[in-house]
Amino acid sequence: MTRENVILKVDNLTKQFGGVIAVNEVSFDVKKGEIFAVIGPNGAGKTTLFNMITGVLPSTSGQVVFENHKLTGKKPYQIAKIGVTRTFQNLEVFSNMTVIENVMTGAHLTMKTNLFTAGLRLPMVVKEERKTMEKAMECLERVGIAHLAYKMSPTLPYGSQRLLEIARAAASNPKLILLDEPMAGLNSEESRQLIEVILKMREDGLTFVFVEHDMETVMSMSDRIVVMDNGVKIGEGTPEEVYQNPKIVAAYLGDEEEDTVYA
Amino acid sequence: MKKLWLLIFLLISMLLISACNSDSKSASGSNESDSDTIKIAGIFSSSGGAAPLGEPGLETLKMIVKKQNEEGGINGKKIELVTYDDKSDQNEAVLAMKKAITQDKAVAIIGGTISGNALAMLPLSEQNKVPFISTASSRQIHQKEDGTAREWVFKMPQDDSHAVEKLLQYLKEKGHSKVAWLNVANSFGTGAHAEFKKSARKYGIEAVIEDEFEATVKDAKPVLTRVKKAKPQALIVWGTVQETSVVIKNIRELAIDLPVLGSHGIGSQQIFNLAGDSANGVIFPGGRLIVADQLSDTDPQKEILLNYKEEYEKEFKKPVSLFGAHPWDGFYILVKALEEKGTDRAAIRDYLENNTSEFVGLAGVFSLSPKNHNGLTPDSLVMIKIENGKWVLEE
Amino acid sequence: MEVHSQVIQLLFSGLTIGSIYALIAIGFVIIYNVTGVLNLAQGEFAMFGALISISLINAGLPLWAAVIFSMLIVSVIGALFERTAIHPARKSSVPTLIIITIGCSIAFRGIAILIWGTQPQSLQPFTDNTPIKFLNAVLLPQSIWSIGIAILILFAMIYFFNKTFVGKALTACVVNPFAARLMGINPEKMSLLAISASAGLGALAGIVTSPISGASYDMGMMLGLKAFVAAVVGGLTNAPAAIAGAFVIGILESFTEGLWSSGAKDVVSFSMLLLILFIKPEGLFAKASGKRV
Amino acid sequence: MEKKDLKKIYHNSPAGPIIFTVLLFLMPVFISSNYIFTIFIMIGFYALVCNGMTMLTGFAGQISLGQATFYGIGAYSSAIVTGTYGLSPWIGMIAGMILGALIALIVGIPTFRLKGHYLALATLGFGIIVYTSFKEMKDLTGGSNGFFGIPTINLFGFEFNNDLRYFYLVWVFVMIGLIFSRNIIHSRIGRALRSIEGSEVASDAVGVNIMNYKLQAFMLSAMFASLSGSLLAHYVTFINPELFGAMTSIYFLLMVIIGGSSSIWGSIVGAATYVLLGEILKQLVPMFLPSAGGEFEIMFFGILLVVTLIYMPNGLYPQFEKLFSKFKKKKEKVQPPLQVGGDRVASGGENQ
Repeated sequence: MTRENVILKVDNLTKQFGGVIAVNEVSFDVKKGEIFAVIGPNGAGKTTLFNMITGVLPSTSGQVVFENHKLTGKKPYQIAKIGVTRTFQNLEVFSNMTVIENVMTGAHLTMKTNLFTAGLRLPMVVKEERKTMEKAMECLERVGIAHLAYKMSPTLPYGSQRLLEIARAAASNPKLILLDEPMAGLNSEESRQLIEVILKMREDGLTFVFVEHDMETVMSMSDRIVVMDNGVKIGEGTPEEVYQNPKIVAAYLGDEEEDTVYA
Repeated sequence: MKKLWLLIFLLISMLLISACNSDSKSASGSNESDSDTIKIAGIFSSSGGAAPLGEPGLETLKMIVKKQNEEGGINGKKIELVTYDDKSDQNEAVLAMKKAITQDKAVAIIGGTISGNALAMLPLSEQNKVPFISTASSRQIHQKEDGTAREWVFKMPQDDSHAVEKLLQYLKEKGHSKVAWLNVANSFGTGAHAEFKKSARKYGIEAVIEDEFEATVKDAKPVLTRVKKAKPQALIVWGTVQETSVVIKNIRELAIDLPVLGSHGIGSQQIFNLAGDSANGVIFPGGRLIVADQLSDTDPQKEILLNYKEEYEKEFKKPVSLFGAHPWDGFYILVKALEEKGTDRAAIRDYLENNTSEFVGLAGVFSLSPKNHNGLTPDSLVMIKIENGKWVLEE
Repeated sequence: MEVHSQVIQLLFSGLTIGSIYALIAIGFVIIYNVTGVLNLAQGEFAMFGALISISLINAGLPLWAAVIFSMLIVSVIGALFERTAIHPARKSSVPTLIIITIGCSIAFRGIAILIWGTQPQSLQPFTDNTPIKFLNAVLLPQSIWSIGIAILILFAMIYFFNKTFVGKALTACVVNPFAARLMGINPEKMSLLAISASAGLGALAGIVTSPISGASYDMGMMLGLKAFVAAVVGGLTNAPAAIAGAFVIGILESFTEGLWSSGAKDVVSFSMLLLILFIKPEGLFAKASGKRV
Repeated sequence: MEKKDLKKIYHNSPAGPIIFTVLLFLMPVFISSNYIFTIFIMIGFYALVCNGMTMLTGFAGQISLGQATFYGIGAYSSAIVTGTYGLSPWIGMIAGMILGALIALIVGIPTFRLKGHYLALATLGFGIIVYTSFKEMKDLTGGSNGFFGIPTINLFGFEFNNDLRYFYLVWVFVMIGLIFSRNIIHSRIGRALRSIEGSEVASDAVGVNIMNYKLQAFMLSAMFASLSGSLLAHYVTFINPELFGAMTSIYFLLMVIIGGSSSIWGSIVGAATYVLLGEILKQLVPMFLPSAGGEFEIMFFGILLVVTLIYMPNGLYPQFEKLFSKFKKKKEKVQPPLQVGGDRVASGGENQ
């Protein structure tokens, strides 16, 4: 693992809620162009970890460095500016907008219009709007829902809304996208479509970190995996390595997959 | 959906109809034949916060217009009275004024119950050159900043300065040179306060403490503790009925044993209900109306005061109020002008200004001039004392 | 007047005003805690209470009966208010609900004008109102009534929420509506109960005030706003904190007026509101663990 | 594809607004009643204030209970600049707008730091403080006596001294204001504002500085209100603090809600409904209830407000839009209701 390749460095990140330690000194590195997964049973602290990386939650100690920028202590919108954006587990599309507007909002940071130029609708504003619109269309095409561009976003099926969130995240020209349980609630056809989209976008140079507990997806898609349990990192490696690590299998399968295995 | 359209259509057409026909609650019946009637508009705050002041005014005006018409109108023409309620709201007052001038084409306008409204209305009368006889009291209404008279505006009630000066005269006679001044924090109070500051020195009177209380005052004892500390010889409480009652009650409760003087704004029966026994001994400058029966027979106003009182009380079954008197004065001053000059607004204005002298009205004896569009003096007021639910002339 | 007697006098005035704010503020807090609604129509309940009791007394009822009946009537008004305005919109956002209560408050005022007109009315003091001298300052029996009732209600509240089943049920609804429902407590019924009870308390505040400052259709707004300031300053999450806040505001206003200027009174109390909102939004006396806000 | 596509998102067919504008501006040809003009001028003043508030309430999801403060700041700025110092009304207007925006900034910064519905409470308190200041700063404002002698507006020697002229002046401002707002909504800024309402966490994640945008919307609304106040001052030429009290703020909010805060056109609908309904009630109610006195019509407004919020949370404007689209066979585009902040904020507040 060469140092130059590391794009995101999570260093001893810890979160304490009152007396409970939700995430305990977790460290890992993500390399450029990687699809990196964080797995673990419910309550392992995955989402908390995510929220700390994206600035939604302040961390108790430790730090996150993205390229040369320290993310710790920054607000989500500042982190987005640096090039890290995310999707949400419980879908957070802008329900008061059309699909294309959602994606254009995603391109917020790539635009310059301010209150007054917008109000006066100067020619540069119109030009920028057109450019953004084209770009938003491209993003929609990439995820394959361009035909739904002018629908109000809540009218879309669940799977398409997820794709929309990814298109929206991609519109800001990020370097890294964090996906919070992207497969939750999707049927197998939709999952397949989503995996395709992510793999395609990785080819365009994007890096992905995602939290997931759908093992199939994780194994088929990710390059490397970090496994968490009870707030602690219990292992790291390629899917094969993780599968072969008895400690991980015990912790993970023992907790999470128990029902499914014995049902 | 059709219903909504229909509703909107209905509402708009109603508005247009009402706008075009104007809300003419005419005292006489005739409507369209302009030449047969003389149109006068009355704009009063017959509702809202100033309703206790505006309502008697409106009632009086309606009553005397009816009477005048029954007696043959003016030179054979009936008077058509159009009335509006400004709801004690400045915007409403401006709208009503506009309607009266442009839709009703009233020859003259009487009203503007409170100073704020009258002040908002008068630019319209100046612009449109319509005589406006105000029944609100601020001096600014008839006088510009530089002291000259506003061309088209006349004002019937005494100036604040008249009431304040009458009060100061009284204090001087009684030898109270150190007084406490409290006024309500609205235009009624602050206007008088300015007059007080201007004239007090002239009468050798000094305020040892000056402060305000709110119109919604609940407990004035905190202010009064400071008043008590300043050790004045008399206490002036300048407000209208409701807030003055609270303050007077508090004065009695704190056992501040000093002469209490009020404003001309408390000359209403309500003070007896609201302040009860606390009001006993309060002295204020007021119009002669409420003590008409106590006036000496030589008083030129006595007869008309008693007549008005009798008529009003017979018609409306309630005691007269000073605020009803101002439209009376305005109307009869106007009637004289209409009799002489017909309906030419400019001629009416000139007549009002130049030919009204020694007019004996309810509020006092008016002598208007190009310089003075009020024409009253402090002597149009008398000092009145409250004693056990009665007004007593204090001389 | 000596300085210390002036201070005592100001304290008495502050406590009197504070006790009136307190009675209304309790209503705020109960409604806020049970339903999450900031009820800006709370002051209008006081107005209704005052005017209805005056009408009843003028109709010949004795004082105690008038007080009880007007509290009952206002509670019914409160219940109607809950059923027709709050309940149908209970799923709306918080600001929507706030605006609904504003709408109701102006509608209430309109209704009051239609019934009682705009003339102010007054009520005789509950008992003989000869001032009581205390260290050169005076205290009115009516003030004692007012302060006493506020303190009584304070203890009643503490007892009610900690010792009675309904009180505990109300608290449960605040802490966890879902669990409350599982335990057979119906939060919707609790909302109805909370709002009518607050309306009744508001009415009592209005009745106590009217011998002091008279009653009129527009008295509710300022009373309601001040009580609201008091509740926020003390802490919206619990009644004792709000009552403490009410006395703080009352005393603050009285001292501002007595030592500085009456014009500054409103400025001081509303500045206090802003200050608290910005610096300690959970209120001066609320425990930091307060769930709401 | 490019040109057409932008229109596809914001299919703002200009037909409706143009017809409205033409009809409005031609109105004086058919009607020459100063009373009607005055009513429309009033509607214009209110529409301008509501326009700014719509941006704040409908698009940034914040509620102001103190908009009359800024209305008053505009009016007094104009009064003092022109009346006391004799400067041009246009300077007064601009000074008022700048002052309004600055004050909004000062109130906004601490307020927007907090989550939830604090703006409503802070503006309520602040409104009363400013109202009291108007009354107390007697040297500057004339106190409760009011400020007298504000000159009329003069543009290159053309006096706006009668109702007809002022009607045009006000409505030109209203139209410019509407176009300005519409442009903002159909741009990056508008999307950023609406995204806050749509989902605050997602908005944050795509890089929208939420506090900054709420602040901008608040400042903009303050400037609109201030401008309207300036126009009012020059129209009535006399102002006093009573015009800018808490009730006025509440009426503004009422207009915005009744008109519908999801579209800027709602501001005109709301203002017109308020003024016209008020006029009609004034005529009608005394016919049925002769004893009714006072501002009894607030009862109807209060009920209307509550009914609107419960049964028509989008306000009246979408109803108009539906009617219009019946004729024009427009695409479906009804904005979701006034889901102002509240719930969303709560669900997004994971860090509490």
